[in-house]
Amino acid sequence: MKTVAQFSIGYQQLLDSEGRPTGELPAFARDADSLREMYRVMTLCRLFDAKAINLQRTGKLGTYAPCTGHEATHVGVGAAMRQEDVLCPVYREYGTQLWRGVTLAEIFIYWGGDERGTHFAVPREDFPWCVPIASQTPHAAGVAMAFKIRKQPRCAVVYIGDGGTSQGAFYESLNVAGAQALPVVFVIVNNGWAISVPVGEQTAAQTLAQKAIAAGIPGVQVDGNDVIGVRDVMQKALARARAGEGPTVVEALTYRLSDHTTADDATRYRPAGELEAAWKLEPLLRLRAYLEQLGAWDEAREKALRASLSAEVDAAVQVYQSTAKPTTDSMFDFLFATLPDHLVEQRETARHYAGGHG
Amino acid sequence: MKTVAQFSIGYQQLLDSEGRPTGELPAFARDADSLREMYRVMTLCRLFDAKAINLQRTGKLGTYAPCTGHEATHVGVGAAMRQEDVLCPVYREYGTQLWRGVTLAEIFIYWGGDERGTHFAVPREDFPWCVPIASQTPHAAGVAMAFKIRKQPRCAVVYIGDGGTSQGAFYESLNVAGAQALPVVFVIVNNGWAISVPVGEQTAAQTLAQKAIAAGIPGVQVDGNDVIGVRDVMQKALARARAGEGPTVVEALTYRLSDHTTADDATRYRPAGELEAAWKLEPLLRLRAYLEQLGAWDEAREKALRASLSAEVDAAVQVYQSTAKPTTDSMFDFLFATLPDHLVEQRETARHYAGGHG
Amino acid sequence: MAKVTLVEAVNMALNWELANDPDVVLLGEDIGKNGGVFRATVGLQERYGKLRVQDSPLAEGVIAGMAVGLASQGMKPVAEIQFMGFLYPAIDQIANHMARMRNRTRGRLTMPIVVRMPHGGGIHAPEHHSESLEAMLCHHAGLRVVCPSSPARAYGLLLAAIRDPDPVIFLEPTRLYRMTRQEVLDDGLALPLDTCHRLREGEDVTVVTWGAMTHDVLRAAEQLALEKVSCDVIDLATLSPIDHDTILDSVAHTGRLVIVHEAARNVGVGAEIAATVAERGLYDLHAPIRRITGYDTVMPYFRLEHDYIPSVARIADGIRETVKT
Amino acid sequence: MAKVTLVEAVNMALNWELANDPDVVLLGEDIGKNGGVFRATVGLQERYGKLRVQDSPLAEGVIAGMAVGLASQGMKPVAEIQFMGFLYPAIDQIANHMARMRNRTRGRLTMPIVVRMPHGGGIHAPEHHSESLEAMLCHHAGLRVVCPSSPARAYGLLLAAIRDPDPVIFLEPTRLYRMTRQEVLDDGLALPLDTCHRLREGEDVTVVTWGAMTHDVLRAAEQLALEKVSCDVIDLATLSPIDHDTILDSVAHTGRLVIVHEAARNVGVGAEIAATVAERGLYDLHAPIRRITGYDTVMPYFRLEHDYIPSVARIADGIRETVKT
Ligand SMILES: Cc1ncc(C[n+]2csc(CCOP(=O)(O)OP(=O)(O)O)c2C)c(N)n1
Ligand SMILES: Cc1ncc(C[n+]2csc(CCOP(=O)(O)OP(=O)(O)O)c2C)c(N)n1
Ligand SMILES: [Mg+2]
Ligand SMILES: [Mg+2]
Repeated sequence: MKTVAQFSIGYQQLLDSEGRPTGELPAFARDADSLREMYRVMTLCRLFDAKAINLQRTGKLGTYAPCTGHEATHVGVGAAMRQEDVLCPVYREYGTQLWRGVTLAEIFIYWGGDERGTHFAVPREDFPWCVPIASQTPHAAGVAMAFKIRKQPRCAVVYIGDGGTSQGAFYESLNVAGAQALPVVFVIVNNGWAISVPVGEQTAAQTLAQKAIAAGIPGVQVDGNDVIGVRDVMQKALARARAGEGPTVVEALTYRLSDHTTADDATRYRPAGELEAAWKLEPLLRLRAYLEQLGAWDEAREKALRASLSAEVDAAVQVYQSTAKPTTDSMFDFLFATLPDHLVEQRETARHYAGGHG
Repeated sequence: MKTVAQFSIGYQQLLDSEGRPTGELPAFARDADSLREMYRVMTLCRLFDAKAINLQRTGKLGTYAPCTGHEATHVGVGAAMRQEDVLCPVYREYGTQLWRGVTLAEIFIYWGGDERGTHFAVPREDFPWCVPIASQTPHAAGVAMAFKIRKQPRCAVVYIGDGGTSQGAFYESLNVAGAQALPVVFVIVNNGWAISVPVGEQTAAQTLAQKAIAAGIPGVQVDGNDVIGVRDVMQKALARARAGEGPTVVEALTYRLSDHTTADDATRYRPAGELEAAWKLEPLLRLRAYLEQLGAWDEAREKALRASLSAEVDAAVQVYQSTAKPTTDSMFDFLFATLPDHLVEQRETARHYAGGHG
Repeated sequence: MAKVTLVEAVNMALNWELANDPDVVLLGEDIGKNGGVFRATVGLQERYGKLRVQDSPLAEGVIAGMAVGLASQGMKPVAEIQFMGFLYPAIDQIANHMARMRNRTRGRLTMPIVVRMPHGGGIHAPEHHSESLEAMLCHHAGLRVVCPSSPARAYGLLLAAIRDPDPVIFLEPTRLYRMTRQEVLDDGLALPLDTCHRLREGEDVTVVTWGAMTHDVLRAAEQLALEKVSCDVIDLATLSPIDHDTILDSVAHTGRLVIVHEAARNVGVGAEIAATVAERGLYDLHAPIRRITGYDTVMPYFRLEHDYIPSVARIADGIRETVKT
Repeated sequence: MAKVTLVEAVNMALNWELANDPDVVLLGEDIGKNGGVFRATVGLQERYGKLRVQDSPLAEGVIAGMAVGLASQGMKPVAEIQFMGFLYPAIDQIANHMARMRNRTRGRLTMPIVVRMPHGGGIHAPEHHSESLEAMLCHHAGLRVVCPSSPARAYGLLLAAIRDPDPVIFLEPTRLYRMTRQEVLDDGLALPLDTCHRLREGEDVTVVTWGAMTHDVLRAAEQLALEKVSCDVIDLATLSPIDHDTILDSVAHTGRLVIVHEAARNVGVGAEIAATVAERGLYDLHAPIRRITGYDTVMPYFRLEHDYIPSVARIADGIRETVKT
């Protein structure tokens, strides 16, 4: 049988698990300020996460999807993007969002069950969190198509989880992005689990990056706990997209160090040993080790950073907790540009019973 | 960057376009009876198709999807299957269906706008035609899962077109079939066009067989105008599936020698030269040439065959045309195992106005 | 002024907006070189190029989902679903995103989208090509659902739909695509949404209908006029939100209400009209409300489709009965 | 006899059928080792193995579509959709295949399928986790739609649903999953489908409702009883086909009808009930019909969800008004 097509999937790791460079690093990795900024946002994610889980446990927040373990992937992606690019997130990529200007308070407000959390002051054009798995992927294709039509040198970046790669919408979006050479990068965050289903039961594919092959576009794996590796791979993919060369699939290999959400209990299904092993590879330690090798970090800086970030988180909690309940009018007032007549009466009824709880 | 996975797509052609073997042929290709039977059904398809188009043009049949050009793919697949396997067709794979026992009259009755055409006397468990593109693919996965649960050595075979490979349902089905190692073979009939969209605009993938890689399953291309090549590839894929080794994707490269359906006019969008070139590769000539090389065919046999098949087609037209219009009751009587009360009244109303045409 | 069919009127409206608004972009299956399976987009790709009139891959979910992405950037996508029975793969995007994005983001990202599709049966097409699924769409808040009943209304309502800042589902009755011709001025003037149209004035009974059924209702009304039964025929036009006031006013006048639609009866749009009158106009009713609709069965294959779609005879009988009561 | 919650009753029914019918197979996301996000399937994979209680890949379309394939082979799949807001990717399979296959093949391939899913809000969940989309399902012929209102009814109706030879959509009210306990005998006895249940007898007004709202309606009815208003409370139970006769009988007795549901009002199931009474029971009505429902907005994020779901106060006021008229 004649061979008519051949493909391969590459894997990139620029910092090993001890924080040692595996070879020559990109320019930004020699810029201590830039590295410290990444480290700052990664640490912010970690502290924010703990606080959010705590608020949920004490009844002050709704169900929350933690991000612990994903910080390098999320921040690496954010750092590679330009502000004028557009992000289509799933629900736990706070690192990217914080990098781009979403505020801690907005995140709290969202998980507190209030649409106002999605009204990002910055970045105005980013999509809000997207709960129906994979349904965000065609949005990114559409955004990218708008950039292409208008000849703007901008890119869309869209996240999806390992579980999300089972949804048809994901493949459809890869395919259209390939067929129309759209400026979009698909970031698969392979954190090993989709709630209780391990990636090995989700698919027979050895890598998730190879999903790209179905669409005739490049796919690459990166160590998702290596923020330098992630940022580098993303920068290249974005440069390709911006140059009109089309989409790329990036699979970031990381691990969900938390329960799926605060409504989940991973001990029911996840081997304890796996979690323990994963903690050894977690991304903050790695970047810190590298920073220390550069002489750009020490315990004093660490302490100061954590103190200032904790204060930042506490301040956001304040803002969140002092945000008054939305009015019942707000159920109606954003549905259409102008409220149709029949809803005026319903809005009155809702006002009348406002605050009622049965 | 380290390479972590490699893939290749093979292509098989056993008879070249002149009907000459490209190498050693499988056993069945030396069995003249078996070859003649394939040729018979392929020729039947061709004659049937012409008759159906003619009936439609003269107002005696509804919109019809022709199969001319696809005969080798359809018959090759049918010949490779066992009777106890289950077929999930799209809408134009008559060759496979006829091989399996669907009758010409059933096909006419279906395209004549009558559900009774799907009540196959044989094969009882095959799916009827499936119009919503790609929605048949999970059915095949479910059928295969039933075989797996019941430990039956049976397979499901499901068709999809090149256009159909853009639908999410297709990838979802590949993925679940791979993840659960289901006994199912996906046959992509790449006939170059999805109505007016050429495959090159449908996807950036160089081959459609490589869609399999996304699901971690084998994919292979075959010359879909070479019935021996198709049957051979399918037999191997089915043997794999039956042995519990999971699914395969087979891409058959053929060409739609007709309009999409009788409601379509391909001259609007399709370069004439392309069609002309494709006629040179059409599958009947090729098998006939090979049969003649074997000394197993001649002009006399051809004439006799065509005469007998024409009579067969005419007889089916008779059956079709003498099939009385279904009763209005038939709208109601097959909806549920037992008719709910509220429909009894509606059934009465329908009876009352039966035959009314506004 | 040219006499045009409904499908030509659709083409005219699309052409007008493409010419006059650079943000308008068309996407759908076979809408480019082929001009759409019903020829609604014929000539437009040639005129406006492959980026503004795009052949989409065969995936309704992507068509609707990309429309969401395009709209978030301020473009005005007009998406075509080839037949209404193929709407289902797009419904997640329509219900979970198009209908919600403005509300979800408190007005930050808006969805000025039109999703066009053929509606209803009667053209001898295969299974899934003759569906009437408006009820499912109307139930979802955040959407407008519009269905024209003539070439002129198709032109004016489609312009309005494209210009509307919110998502509009635009249902084009297949039976009407080429049924009649009408003079339609290509003047870029939109008709108002959210309002019914009175097709015929009458005293004895209010008959509410939409889309292709308007023609059958009018024929029944003509027959009945010979019997001195006078029908107030209302074309709903915007199926959601419904202009209940016009209907209630008419019922206040006639005292009787018949609703005619092609879709299945159970939990159909007719039920909403009947329910609202039973709530807000009960005391005006001199007779039970009557719905004359498709049966609560699957739309049959085409040999029986005219036994499924309410016929002029069935409509006329129903109105007669109602007027007698 | 154990006192069980509704979700435990669901688990009991699933367990009974798995034990007694080898053709029953469960599929869905996280239903295996994890036992389902609401714990409805806890312990079942352990007991019946990975083939009969399958974790599906994350794709509702595949879950529903494989159910169609399994059913065509005579198996009885019970599929779980994790939340009703995630039903949309499965709706093509449900509407275009499950609901139609028996009819399409003239009875050759049948679809003894149950699709279970949580229904409704009130549990402080994120967006898309609190939807009430029964109207869209009920409109599609060929499906049964069932919604229990107590543990015992969940047990009996789910058994009936699994044993039914046709597809049944089984809606499990999330608010009720753990709200109350009830003694439920694990005796494998099914309850009948297609029939309402009278929850409380009364003279002054018929109140029809279903699912979680039954509890709020009963509380309102208790309050009203103190005011000497007596409510005939009917739990619809099977939402399609509707047992209209029971409702009409009650309305014939009380002369008044209030319908309460959590879903949006426009083209909801309440409209069908109202329309049918306006057709077949008009002369029995002493007052306008009233619907007390969710608003025609998107289900809000959870800080406002109790402002969306009809409250006991709103229900009581509505009934009071109706009785006064
Ligand atoms: C369409 C849809 N189905 C089901 C769910 C319920 N659900 C929420 S998250 C999740 C698992 C997602 O896994 P993955 O894609 O790997 O993302 P991760 O949570 O690991 O980041 C599921 C099943 C959903 N949100 N949307
Ligand atoms: C979900 C869906 N969308 C659209 C259609 C309309 N349609 C019928 S056939 C077809 C093209 C199919 O092309 P392909 O899959 O290549 O199959 P072929 O007709 O070439 O055999 C389209 C768009 C459909 N049947 N189903
Ligand atoms: Mg995951
Ligand atoms: Mg094709």
